[in-house]
Formats: sequence, structure tokens, C-alpha cells
Amino acid sequence: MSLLLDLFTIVAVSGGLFFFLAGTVGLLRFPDTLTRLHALTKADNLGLGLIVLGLLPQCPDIVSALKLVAIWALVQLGGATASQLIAEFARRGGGER
Amino acid sequence: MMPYATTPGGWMLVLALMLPVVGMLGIFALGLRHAERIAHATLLAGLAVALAIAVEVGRSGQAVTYLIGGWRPPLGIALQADGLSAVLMVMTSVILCSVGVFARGSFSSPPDGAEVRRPFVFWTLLLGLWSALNTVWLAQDLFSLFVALELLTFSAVPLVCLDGSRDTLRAALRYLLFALAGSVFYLMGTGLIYGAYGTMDIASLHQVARADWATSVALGLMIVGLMAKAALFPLHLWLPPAHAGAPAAASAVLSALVVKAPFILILRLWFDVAPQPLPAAAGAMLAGLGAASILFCSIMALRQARLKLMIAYSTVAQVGYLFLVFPLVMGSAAEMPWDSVGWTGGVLQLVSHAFAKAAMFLAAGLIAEALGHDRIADLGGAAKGVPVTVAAFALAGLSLMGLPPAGGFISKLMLLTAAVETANWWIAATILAGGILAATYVFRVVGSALAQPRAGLVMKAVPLNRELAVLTLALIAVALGFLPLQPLDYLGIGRGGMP
Amino acid sequence: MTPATLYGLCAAALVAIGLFGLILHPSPLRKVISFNLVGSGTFLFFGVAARRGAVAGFLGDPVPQAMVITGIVVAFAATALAVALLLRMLESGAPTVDGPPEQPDDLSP
Amino acid sequence: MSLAVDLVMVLLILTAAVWTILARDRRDAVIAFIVLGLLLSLVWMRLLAVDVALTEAAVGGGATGLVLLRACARLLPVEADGALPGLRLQVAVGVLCAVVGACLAAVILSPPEPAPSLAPAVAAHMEDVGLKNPVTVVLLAYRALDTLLEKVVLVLGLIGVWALAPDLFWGGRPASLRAAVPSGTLTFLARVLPPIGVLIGIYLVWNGADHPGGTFQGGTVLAAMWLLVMMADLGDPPETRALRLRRLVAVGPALFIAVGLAGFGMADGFLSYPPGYAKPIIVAVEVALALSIAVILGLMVAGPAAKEPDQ
Amino acid sequence: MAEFLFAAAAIVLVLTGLGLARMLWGPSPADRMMAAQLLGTGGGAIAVLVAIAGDMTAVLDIALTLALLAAFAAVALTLGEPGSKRRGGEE
Repeated sequence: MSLLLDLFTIVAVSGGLFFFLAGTVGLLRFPDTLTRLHALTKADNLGLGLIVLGLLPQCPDIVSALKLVAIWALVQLGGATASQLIAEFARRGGGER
Repeated sequence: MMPYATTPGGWMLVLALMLPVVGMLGIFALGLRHAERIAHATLLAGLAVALAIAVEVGRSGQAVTYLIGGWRPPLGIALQADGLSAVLMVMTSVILCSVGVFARGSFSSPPDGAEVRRPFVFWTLLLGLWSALNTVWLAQDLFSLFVALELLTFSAVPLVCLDGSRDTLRAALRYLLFALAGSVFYLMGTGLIYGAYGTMDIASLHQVARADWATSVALGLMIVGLMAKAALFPLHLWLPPAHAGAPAAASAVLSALVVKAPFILILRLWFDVAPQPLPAAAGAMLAGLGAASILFCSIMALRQARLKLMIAYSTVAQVGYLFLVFPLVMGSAAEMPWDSVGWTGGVLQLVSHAFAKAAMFLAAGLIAEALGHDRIADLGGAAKGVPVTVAAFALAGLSLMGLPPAGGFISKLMLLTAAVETANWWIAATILAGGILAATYVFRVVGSALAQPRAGLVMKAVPLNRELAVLTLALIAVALGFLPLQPLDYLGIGRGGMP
Repeated sequence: MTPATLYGLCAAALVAIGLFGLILHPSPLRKVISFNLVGSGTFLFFGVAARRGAVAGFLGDPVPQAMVITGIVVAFAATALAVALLLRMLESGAPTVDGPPEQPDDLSP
Repeated sequence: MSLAVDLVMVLLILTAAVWTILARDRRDAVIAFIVLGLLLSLVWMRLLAVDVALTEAAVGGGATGLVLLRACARLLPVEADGALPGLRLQVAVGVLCAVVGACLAAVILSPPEPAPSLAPAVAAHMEDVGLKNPVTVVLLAYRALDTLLEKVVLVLGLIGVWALAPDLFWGGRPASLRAAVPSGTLTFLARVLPPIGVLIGIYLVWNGADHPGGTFQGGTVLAAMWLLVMMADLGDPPETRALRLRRLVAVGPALFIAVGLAGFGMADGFLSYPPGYAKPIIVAVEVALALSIAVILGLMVAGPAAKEPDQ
Repeated sequence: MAEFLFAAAAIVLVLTGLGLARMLWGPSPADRMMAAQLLGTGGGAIAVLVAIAGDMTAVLDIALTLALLAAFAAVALTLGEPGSKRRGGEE
């Protein structure tokens, strides 16, 4: 059982790492602000989500598990808002030089 | 040094710290209607506490000590009033009380009780400043002293730009940046000290300090930071516009008291923390910068067209004298510095300058109020309109010049004696040259004030009690001149060996 | 080399970099940011002392940690005050004619 | 392996630091500074100073960044940054800074053996206080005077910020923090996040007695939530003359002083706590302080009064 | 398992650290802010990994604080006068 859970953790966390990689590559390689933003937020929420998911079986107690879920939910909320705001900011031309 | 223990009367030290804070919070929370009353009550109570502490120090012949929360250093924080701190505390409260009387005219609440900005800010920050100064005089912990320095900065900077003009805002910002840079250097030094010794307590450090690289770097950083705060040449650029731009009551406090706090900290680092003997070159360098301050800023003072700027430049010059102490108290004298003429001369210079400079700035404020401007060339008639004030200015000027019978005379004579005894001829020459320069700039003002008024000059009347507050300060500065010309036993109380 | 030493060296570099900006940047806002950089480096020195003092079952010496927290609070207050001051200065009117002499824009120490 | 990770971290920090100084645009510099704050928070975690890491996360990532970005937004139309001065001066100052850095590095490289520490002394007396978080014990018992004075610094800082108001506006509201373009997403965030944030803030304060966390961390989080509400235009900054607000600012320090003075009668003297009651008293003081800190930080960011007080 | 999680944390640090290149390149403040955003999320991920791997649940509170304030900098970025198009600093 524990082995299975460990395997799950490894798979999920590795998946999370992959999405972080994808996010970074997207941030660095995509041609313009909005596509970069798209890549960034999608990838990075999924990345953190998978890592949180993978860590859940390893939690020492239920409070930590709840905190993990809360962290993920907060990043979802914050990340979504932030990308909206950054997009708005970029669209208004606030970022152009 | 003896390990700390709370002494009888130690609780008064806590009062000295907390009274101003309570007054400040009271004004803040209760609104302006009570501001002046709370401030004056606090000032009086604080004066009483300071006097009581000074009496207790003299009576018991030892330092008054208090351990906060009963925790013994290095874990806890000790407050201690020795002879020097007691003198500084009394000096602070007397000057602040005089400023309090003076400021009644310019920072009163309006009759309808509505809150206005200037009195609110002035009284709260004046009390904040006082708690900061008392903490600097009393705290025995390097980190508490950092917090005290920040308290000082946060109270002093907004006072500079109280009138809100662009120039004073600029001066305040420049002052803030210098002060913050100074603080961060000081903090860096304390961090290294903690890393090396695991304590911030001055008495513990005195016992364990090693003459190694880490200690030298730490002390060097701290002293450089404090030099910026004390406006020692060439880090003095912020002071003249800041002190000249503040309202007179605030300038008096800034010049008389605030710049003295970093100097006292340098003095404590030098004699109470640093491993003795210190390299002679370090002392000579501080004194060299002090001498440069004296000469350069006295000449700058001579060239100012406006009275307040002249006084501000003179502050930098007079603070320069304090730094002459270091090479004068070297070698054997550094074991018991308080027993030497040079050390006593330095402390007397600090005290007499505080009273003289407070008197001068307040006098300048009254003169400006009476005449409506402070251009030195057009002061004619001031001696007729505000004779008491001009007399106070002249008396305070005596102290700056170092002429008898003023306090500045005896302090400068002691410094001169020490310079001759230790064969530091260049210091002796600087003291003499500084005196002549000070005489020139003071006489220039007095001469102009004694001149005939221009035709049609209308002067505003100034209340007599404000003039008397100024005169009191000037008379104290003069009265200090009647002290005997020798090390004072009182200043040595609680500093290790008894006299 | 222990991590504490490595971060200590990093702190020294932070101080040097921040000091460079503090002295050279002509604009007050950049000076304030640079001051914060020097402050961060300074706090790290306390962190190094705390980490090296990890004995008696503690992960680190709590005394310097407490000091850093106090220091961060003070640094924030200083930043807020400096920013308020410089905004007010730039938004206030033309320099007064009769005030102290106009200082050059350069506020460097 | 582990040191290699630390090395990466140091490289990232130095990149952010250098960019903070060299970026031409001031807003770029601020963003780099925010990045630096996040990295430093991780460094404090690495140094096992969780209390400090929390403070840095709340202040570096939140409060300071907000203050600086707001300054950028208001500065832009007014004044440009000057460029760095000429190369020769840059080299001279660079050498000076390098010397300072080298001196510091030399100190770091020759640590005392064994490293001094007050940790055993802290541990020896923790029982007397009854709290389990050593940092909180240091802050509120051993070095309570520093903590008290630091709160006074905050109050004075607020007075200093308020003092910058023009006379006409004294007592009025600070300038609005509203974002430039009202945005539905922001409003949504400002409705959803604050309840959670307040909960987390209270949790950090409460938890601080026995675990990492405490007044300042909790207070900063509370302030951040209040600021978020103000930025989303769901509430304007309050009038600075309001006495209720003033009392909120003063309650923390005042209670702290009152408890300290009560020590004269009930315990061993100023800022000592009666045995057995230390923990409830400290928690009460912390709660009041966190409230005051939240209000002070919020008001400091909001700035001096910028409108005439309402009639 | 702990080693794996620590290694994962290190990898997240390297990956999000690479994102800092965007902070240097820009070109717009929006792009630079994205680097900060990525690092904020990455910091949260690192903190949760370290917390679980090192069995230091207190570290979770760091992640919680970072997550709570994740959008804060982005919100602050949008402060300012609407419509002022030319926002570059110095020319």
C-alpha cells in the first residue's frame, strides 16, 4: 500500500515538475506577452496542483493535508486573477516602451 | 565591570522611557484638544524624573540600573544611568521644557478645538523624540540602541518638513536617506558583533572584545554609520538645509540634542566596547575629520546670508569639536577616560553647545517672527524690538566662541589643555582658529542686530515668556563656565572604578 | 563550506551591490530600493549568526531571528515614510524663492 | 548536491539584486526587488528561520512591493529617473563597494570557534514563560523592550506619513488606492480572498505563541487584505481624524505598556509577567498588537490625507 | 522518498529560476511581472515539497502566505492613472 502511494507521489510530483518545465519554456520561448501569459498560468497552476496532489498521501496529519489543498486553491484564485490583471495591463499598453 | 543588578530607584529609568511614549499615544488617541496640556504635563513629569534620577546617581555614588523584565543580559536588556547619562538626561529635559514653553506661541491649538496639523505633529513627535533620546542615553544593548536610533530618525525627519514647502521636503528626504544609510551600517556592525560574540550587551562586550579583524570591521561600519548621523565632515551635507528649514522650535531640538545621540554612541563604542588600546591612527582620523568640520563649516557659516543657515553650519562646526576628544584620550588615559581633562572637556562641550545652540535657534526664530525675515544683513533694529532675545543670542554666542565666562570657554580650554599635554599641536591650532571664526560669524549677526533699523520698519511684538525661555537656556550655557577646570567626579560615577 | 557561510558571502555581495546603487543612483526612489537591498544583506548576516548558533536542540539561535523580524518591520516603515515623502515632494509646487538654496537633484551621500 | 542548490539560489539572488540596481526603468527595478524578496523568503526557509521567512514573504512579497509599485504608478507622469553617472565615477564607487563587500566576506570566512549562541540561554528559561516558540519568547519576554519600542517606531512612522498632508486636508481621507481600470476579476478577488486572508492572519497570530508565526506576520497579512479591498474600490481609506481609527492604532502599544507597567505590581517589574499567567497575557498583547499593526501598515501604505475632511 | 522530494524542490528552483531570464529580457513590465508570478508559484511549490520532505509542517505556513499574496504584486502593478500611455521612465 505504502509503496503504491509512494509511486503515486513520484508520478504526480514528476508530472508537476513537467508542467513547471513547460511553463518556464513557454515563458521564455513564446513570441508575445499574451501567449506567454497563457502558457505560464496554465502550466504553473497544473504544476503546483499535481505536486500538491502527489504530496497528499505523504502528509503527516489531516491539518497539513487541508493546508495543502488550501494552498493550491489560493494559488488557483490568485494566479487566475493575476493573469487577468496582467493581461489587462498589457492590453492597455501599460507595459509597452 | 560588576554584573548588572537592578538598583533602588531603577524603576525611574523605565518611567523616563515610557512617560513620553504614553504622552505621545495619549495625544494620538484623544485628539488635539488635549495635545498641549498632555505634552506640557509629560514634559514636567519627565523633568522631575530626570532630576530624581540625577539626584539618586549622585546620592548613591553608583549607576542606577534596571533589568527589563528581570532578565539578565545578555539574554535580557539592561537600562543604566551613570553620571554621564544622568547629565545628558537632565540636559535633554531642561532643553525640551524650554522648547515646550517657547512653542506654546507657535504650536497652540486653535481656540475652537478643531484639530490642525502642525500642533498635532509637533507635540507627538517632540515626545517621540524624547523617548528616543532617553533610550539612547540609558540602553546598554547595541540592538536596543539601533531601535532607539530609528525612533530618533522617525521623529526628527517629519519635524524638518513641518512647513511643507518643497525645499524643506527635499531637505527632509535627504536627511532621511542619510539617516537610514547610517542606521543600516550601524545594524550591519551589530550583526557582525553578534556573530562574533553572541551578545549585544555593552558591559559583556567590554570584557570579551578581541582586537581581531571581525571586531574592527564591525566597529568601523558602526562608527561610519553614526558619523553620517552626527553630520561629521564630509557626511554633513544633509544637516544645514534640514536644520535651517525646520521651524525654530524643532531646529533647536535637532541641533542641540538629536545630533548628539550618534556622537554619544560613538563615544560608548570607542571607550566601552572597543578592545583597548585602539590604534592611534583611528583616533587621529576622527579628529582630523572633526577639525575639517570645524574649519570648513565655520567658513561656510561666515558666508551664509540667512541667520538660520548660519546657525546650522555652526552646528556642524561645533559637533566637530566633540570628535577632537579621541586622540586626546589615548594611551594610559584610555583606561579611565572620565578621569582625563580631554574627556571632561568633550562632554562639557557637548552640554554647553546643546544649551547655547538651542538658545540660538530659538532666538533666531523670535527674531524672524519679529522682523518677518532672517536675512543677516537686514537685522537692523532687532536689538530694539526684541532686546532680551538678542542678548540671549549674544550670550549663547560667547559659548560658541569659547570666550569667558561661558561654558564653551571652559570646555574649549580643557580640550586645548589636553591637546597641549598630549602634544597634538594641530588640534590646539584648530581649536584656536575655530574660536576666531566663530567670533567672526557671531559678531557679524550681533553687529547687524545692533544697527539702526531701516526707516518704516514695523516689528511684531513677541511674548515675554518666550523670550525668557530663550534667555534661560543662554544663561545656563554661560553658567556652565563657572565649573572648575578639572575632571568632574560626577561624570565618572558608575563607569567602572570609582574616583 | 557550509550553507551559512555561502549565504554570508551572498549577504556581503548584496550589501556591496546595494551600496553601489545607494551612492550612485540620482533618483530618490532608486535610492530607497537600494537601501532595502543593503538592508536585506544586513539581515542575512543575522541569519548566518542564527544558523551557526544552532545548538541545544534548536534549529538556530532565536535571538538574531527576533532581531531580524524587528529590523524588517523598521525597514518597511522607513520605506513607506521615504516613499510618502518623495511623492509629496514631487507633487508639491515650485521651489520657494526665499527658502534655503536649491540643492542639486543628486542626493548622494 | 545540497551546496549546488544553494549556489543556484545565490546566483538567482545576485541576478535579481544586480538587476534591481541596473534596470533602467524604475518599475523593472521594483519587480526585480519583489523577486528578490521571494527568493530571500526561500533563503530564510533554508536557514531554518521559519518566522523570518514568513515575515519576509509577507513584507517583501506583499507590503514593500505594493508601496514601491504604487510610488511608480504615481511618479511616472511627473519625473524620470536620471541615469547612473559617468563611468569613471561608477568604477570608483564600484571599487569602494567591492572593498566593503570584501571586508564583510573576510569576516564571514573566519567565524569564531565555537560559534557563540544564546540558544541554550533561551531554552533554559522558556519554561518560565510557558510558550513553545522561542522567537516569540525572545520578542515578547526577553527583549520585549525592543518589540515595544519598535511598535512606537511604527506609530511615529504613521504620524510622519500623515504629517505630509497639506494643512487643508488634515484629518481627511488618503488618496484612493483604486486600480486604474475597474476590473471584475479584481472585485471578485477582493470579495473572496479577504475572509480567507483574515482567517489566515488570525491563525498566524494565534499560532505564533507555540509555532512559527506571530503578530507581525499576522498583522501584515491582515493589512494586505484590507489594502486589497481598498484597491478593488470596495472601500475607501478612512478619514485620518476618526478617533476610532486612532484608538485602533494605539490599542496595541498602549496595552503592551499597560501590561508592562502592571508588572510592577503583579510580577517582578516592568515587562515581566506573573508566573503562570504569562501565556494568556502575551497572547492578549499579541492580538492587540496585530490589530494595531494591520491598521498602521494599511494606513502607511494609503499615505497622507489627500482630500478635505467631510463636513 | 524525502530525497526525491528535496530533489524535486531543487528542480523547481532551477526551472523557475530560469524564468528570471524573462525578468531581464522583458520587454514589457507585464512580462517581467510574469517572472515574479512564476517564482511566487514555484516558491510555494518548493515550500510544500520541503515541508513534507523535511517533516516541518511550519514551512507550510510560508507556502500559505505566499499563495495568499500571490496576486498581490500583480494587483499593485495595475495601480496608476488610466490612459497614460507613455510610461517608460527615462529617455
